[in-house]
Amino acid sequence: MAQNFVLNVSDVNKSFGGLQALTNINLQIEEGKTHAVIGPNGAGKSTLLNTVIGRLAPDTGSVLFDGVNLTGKTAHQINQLGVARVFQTPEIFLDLTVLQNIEIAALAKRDGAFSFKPFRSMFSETKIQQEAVDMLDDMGLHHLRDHPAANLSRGDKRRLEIAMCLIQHPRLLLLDEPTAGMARHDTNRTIDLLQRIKARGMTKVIIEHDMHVVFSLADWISVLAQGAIIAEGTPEDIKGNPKVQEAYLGGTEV
Amino acid sequence: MDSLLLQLLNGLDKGAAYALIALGLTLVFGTLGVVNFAHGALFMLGAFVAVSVNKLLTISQKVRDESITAFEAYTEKPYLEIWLGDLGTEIIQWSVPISALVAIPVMLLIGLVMERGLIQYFYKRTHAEQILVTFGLAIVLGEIIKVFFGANPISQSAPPELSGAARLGAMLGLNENLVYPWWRLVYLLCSFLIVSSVFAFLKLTTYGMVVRAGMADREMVGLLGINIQRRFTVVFGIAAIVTGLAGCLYTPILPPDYHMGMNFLVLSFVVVVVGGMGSLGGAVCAGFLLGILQSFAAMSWVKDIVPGIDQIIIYLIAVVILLTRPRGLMGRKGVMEG
Amino acid sequence: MASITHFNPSTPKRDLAVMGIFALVVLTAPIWATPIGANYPDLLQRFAIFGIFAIGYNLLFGLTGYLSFGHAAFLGVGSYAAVWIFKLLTMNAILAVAFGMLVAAVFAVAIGYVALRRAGIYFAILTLAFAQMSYRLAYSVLTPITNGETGLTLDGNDPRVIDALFGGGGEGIPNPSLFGLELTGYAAFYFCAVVLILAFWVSLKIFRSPFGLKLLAIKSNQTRMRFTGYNTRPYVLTVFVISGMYAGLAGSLMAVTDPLAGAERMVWTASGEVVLMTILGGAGTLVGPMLGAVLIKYAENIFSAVNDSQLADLFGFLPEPVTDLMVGVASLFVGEGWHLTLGLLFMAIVIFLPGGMMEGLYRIGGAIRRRRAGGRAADNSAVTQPSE
Amino acid sequence: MTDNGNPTGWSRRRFLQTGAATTAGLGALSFSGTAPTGFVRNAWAQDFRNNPGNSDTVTLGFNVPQTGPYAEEGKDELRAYKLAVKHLNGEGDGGMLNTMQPTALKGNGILGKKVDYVTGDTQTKSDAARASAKRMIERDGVVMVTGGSSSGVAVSVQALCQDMGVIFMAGLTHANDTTGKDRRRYGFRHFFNAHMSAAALGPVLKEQMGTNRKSYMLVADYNWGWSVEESMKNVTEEMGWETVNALRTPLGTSDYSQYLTPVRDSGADVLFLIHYGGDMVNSLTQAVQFGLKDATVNGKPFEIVVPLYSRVMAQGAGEAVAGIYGSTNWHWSLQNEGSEAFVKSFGEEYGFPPSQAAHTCYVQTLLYANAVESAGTFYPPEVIKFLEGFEFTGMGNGDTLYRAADHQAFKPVLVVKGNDDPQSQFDLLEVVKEVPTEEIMYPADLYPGNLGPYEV
Repeated sequence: MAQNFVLNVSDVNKSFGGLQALTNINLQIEEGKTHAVIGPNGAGKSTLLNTVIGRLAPDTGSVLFDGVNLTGKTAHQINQLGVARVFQTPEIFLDLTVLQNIEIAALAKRDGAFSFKPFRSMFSETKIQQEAVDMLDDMGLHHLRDHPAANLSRGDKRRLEIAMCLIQHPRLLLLDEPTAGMARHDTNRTIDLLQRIKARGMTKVIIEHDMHVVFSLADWISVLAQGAIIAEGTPEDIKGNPKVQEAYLGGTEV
Repeated sequence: MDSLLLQLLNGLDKGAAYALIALGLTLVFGTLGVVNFAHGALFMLGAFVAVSVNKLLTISQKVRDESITAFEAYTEKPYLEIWLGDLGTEIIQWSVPISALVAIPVMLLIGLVMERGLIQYFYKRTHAEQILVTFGLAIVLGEIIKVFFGANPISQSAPPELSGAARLGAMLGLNENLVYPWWRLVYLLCSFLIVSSVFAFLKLTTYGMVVRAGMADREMVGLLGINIQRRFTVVFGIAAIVTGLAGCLYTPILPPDYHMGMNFLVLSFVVVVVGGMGSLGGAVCAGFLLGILQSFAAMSWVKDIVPGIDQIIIYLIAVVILLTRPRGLMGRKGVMEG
Repeated sequence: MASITHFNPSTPKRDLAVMGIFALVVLTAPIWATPIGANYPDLLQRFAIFGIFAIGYNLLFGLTGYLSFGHAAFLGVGSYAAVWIFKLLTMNAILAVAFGMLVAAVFAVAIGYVALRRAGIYFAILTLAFAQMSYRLAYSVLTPITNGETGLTLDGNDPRVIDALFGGGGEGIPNPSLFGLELTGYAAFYFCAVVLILAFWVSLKIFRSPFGLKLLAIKSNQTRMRFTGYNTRPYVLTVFVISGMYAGLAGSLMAVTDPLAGAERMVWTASGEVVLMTILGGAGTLVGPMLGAVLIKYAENIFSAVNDSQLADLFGFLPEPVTDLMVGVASLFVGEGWHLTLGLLFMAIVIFLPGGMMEGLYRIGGAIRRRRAGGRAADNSAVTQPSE
Repeated sequence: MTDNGNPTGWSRRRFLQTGAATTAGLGALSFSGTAPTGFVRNAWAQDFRNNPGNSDTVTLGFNVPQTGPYAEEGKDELRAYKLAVKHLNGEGDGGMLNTMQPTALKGNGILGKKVDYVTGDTQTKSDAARASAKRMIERDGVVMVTGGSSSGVAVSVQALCQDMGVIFMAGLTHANDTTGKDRRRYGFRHFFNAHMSAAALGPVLKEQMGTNRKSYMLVADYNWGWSVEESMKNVTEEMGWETVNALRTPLGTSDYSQYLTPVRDSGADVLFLIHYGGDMVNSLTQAVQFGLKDATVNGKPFEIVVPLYSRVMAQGAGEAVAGIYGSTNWHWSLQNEGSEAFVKSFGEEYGFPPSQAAHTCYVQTLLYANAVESAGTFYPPEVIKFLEGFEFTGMGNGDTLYRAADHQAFKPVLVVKGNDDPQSQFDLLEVVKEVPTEEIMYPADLYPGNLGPYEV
């Protein structure tokens, strides 16, 4: 059963001191699907994400990616297994150019966690450069490629970060509130972008509280409240679920 | 047992000096985020406040020794003694405590000038540039002192009532040989006073609380409409006073020369980092810890077991602590880790 | 499809030109150093040696941003290792240099492995602590190996096993040599110069390599680096060791040009000096550290040697009271006052040229280009200057 | 580097040596202006480094600490050097030029060439000192390097000068090694050393403190400190003293409390502070604060001894030096012809008396100049041969011998005591005894070393 899923989180419990942060979490993420995890602030979304990427060890239960246990693995090992991550505030190389940001990501895919070839020149990395340039084209960032990443707008930074993940062709893309802090215009462009990626069949997990984003993208939604999953289903199911309405959506109109 | 007690006293006394120096540095370095290589120079300047005050008080009438013709040799009688008699002598003898009082406004002024004139432009610059500019400043300050006071150490005496050694052993009914210099006890006491006043200022006054909040989150406090910049200037001034007093009061123990700042610079950084970045308490604790361990490491039997241990003890402790505790004794997360 | 051009203003052609100019400038040093009073072998050797030291330090600090305050320790052990080769085996410089680098590398692996468990200021203090321990022990209890205060020197009674095999030796203390060519005076300078050019070339290659780019990325954002799949620690350790080997190389060259190794080479101010050289010239730039090294060594050796009588000659054309005044003022900054000049120089450069001397050169270059292009380009002057 | 392959040079040098020997005492030797010697000098032009040749000036290199803790001492050395140059060139009152016996110097420079000089900063570091010396030799063409204020610097610069074939006249250096293990053919030391300090102090200490004493030593933890420790132990233990402990202290310690507190408990009644300069200032000041000077142990007054006194410490420690015994190479209050002449011209020039460092540097310069003048050439081997075994007087220390076997000068050593009641701001030390040369003499092979060749 587990082998059908890219990511399989089973019976995960995690507590800090006396506080139960996660209770019996089970998540199965299907190949090629976009799976959203939603929940109010303090529901345990970040804890869940950190457990998935191995930053926190669960008290019980396991996190299997492609059958490999992620617990205790370091960030770079998890990435090399095929999990890429987009952060709440874009984590990019602000001092490097846009193109160099992408190249770094492409090199990680090719060279692995460590390689030392000091006499190879970037000038002769034409394949990597072409790949990176194509990706920038694809993302509509090409006109910015020689600018320091620090000069980019929030939305462009986000797209650059997503581009850095995509060029690695990950098996699983984790997005932590990808539209947080964005203007409406940038949010819409980011949603468009994510929909395009979705069309390519990449597996994604989105942690999000913006319903607009979630309902535009997700194939499947898990609702987290007080450290436990209270509902699961398609966007339609969730919209109509009164438990969710109560715990999360409150009285607001969706 | 007595020797252990004495070494503990030595350690406390050494630690008091380290703690004072480190306290000033950690205010600037751990909280304002400025790598201040001119910190040792502040210590040196404080010491030279004592020298200057002494020189001013002992401006003298010179009586030539006529037996020497090749150059002017003379005996000096300070005008203060001529005018005020025994009171004048008394004042001169108390020049170090007097200079400590003078040092407070003088060091405050030096601190303010330094911060307003130079440091404030470097809050946003890279650490590398902060190092370069403050190191340059330290050299320049040292050289200026050298031009005026020469390169030799200049001895300063404690008041006669406080010099000489206290017969602690006899007082406490212990070994007769248990004696300890009065001035070192005074220094220990003063450092406790200074450290506690700084803590009281930062913890108990609202002004201090704002400063501490600003250390934790500068933007946040800025948003509250409080001029954090000005408060940081004050913090720098306080750091200068604390460090200057440490230097000023240390002069009877260590005759100051223009070079002394550099000798204390590395040490003060080690103490601050071992204490943990951004922690005032950590700096004080680390100062005492290093002082005490350094004293014990100098004991003959310790040196027989590990030759040369007293040469490296400070650094060895630093390595051990930094490897066992990632942020020193009480460091805050995220300060100077990038 | 977009064309492939690298953002970096450098191109293979440009790099070749940089390399060529660098080599030319280094090799012609005896010519251009003459008018500034620096043309004598010892100072030229020092320029080259400290240039290597700073270029190596820049690989660590300029690329990864890790501030090591203990690099002089590697320079020191490089010197000791080289002198021991001279004493025990042979006066051939190649073996001494190789061994010096090897020993420095071993030290760098050991110290780097431990110190790199921490970052930022904690890393800096750890490296400082290791270097200070090395210095203090070398000065005192390790005297049998280091000859303490006096420093390790050659001796007529040294075995020099390999040289003895080939019937070398003989009267007096021999000079280091390169397969029969005695390395003293200008010969030693050219030996150092060739090594410097090689060292610069390696540094250039590292700057332009994917490895170098990854190091820059580590400096920029270590978290992103990890989540992009890189194990960052071995990267930093590798470059730490490389830069330690540069220091060892510099240290062994010091022993080649002057067969002596003293503990004070490892003291913290010596570590501080290379940090200052690098920042002064421009950390992270290719040529900057070299410039910084030259400037500091020039100040140390030339300013300190100017005395009152020379100043009096210099200002002699003025009326006497003016001469006296000028000599009085100028003497504050030279001779015993040369530290003051150095301190003011540090402050001036960092205040007026954030980014170091290279920044100054860029600005001058920019100004010239703008003047050539006429007033039209003036509007674009605000464009940020890319760093190398 | 230097080429000694000129086959004709040797016989000419021989000729000159004989000439020099026969005329040295007369002090009237001058080849200048005569055709054959002009030819001789030209023939030597390639023979040795920095041959002044036909130039009408000759340059000396004064390498002193100008920065760092000994900057003040270096400054005083430089003053003395400038004064020496003045006197050599016939300016000023001539100073010890007038009292030196025998002398070939005439006050017209050296061999008729005007004396010029260059200066450099040793920073009291071997590397910096060698860099500075190399600049003088390679760029400025000096025929002689002199100066320094520590043994590490002296030993390393001396070795360099040997390699480069330039004579080194050491400044202030007190370790036995300088003319012991590390002696060099091209290096000469006028200053006294650790062995002589101990030998001179011994009888005085015995006289003042008796034969039944227990000593405690705090020793600077490096070569110089150890050599003084060894010498002092030998001398004091021979006269019946017991060494309770010799504790080594790190260089540059600012607070000695942890080393001082065990002294009182140890039962020792004499404390040797084997430190120099700033370290000595600190340890002595603090020892006095711990009440050691006023203490009574084993029924005897506690005593502190500092084997090597210097002006840095006498000034820096202030009142603490009162009553403290030590040794020194020279002191300005000495009442002899040479000293008085020197103090007079130095005092009139600068307004205060010279330090022992200034004295030794001044003397070294004159000795070199005289050796050249007497040898009739700047060719170093000839100058060295003249200095080796040279006996002279009138330079402030009485009869002095430059021993050929190790290039150490032997002369009376002063045992001094900190003045209890100074008459002026300079009256810090009081000379207790001038210990005659015989008592401090030791065989040259006591500290075996190899001088190396004359020609390099």
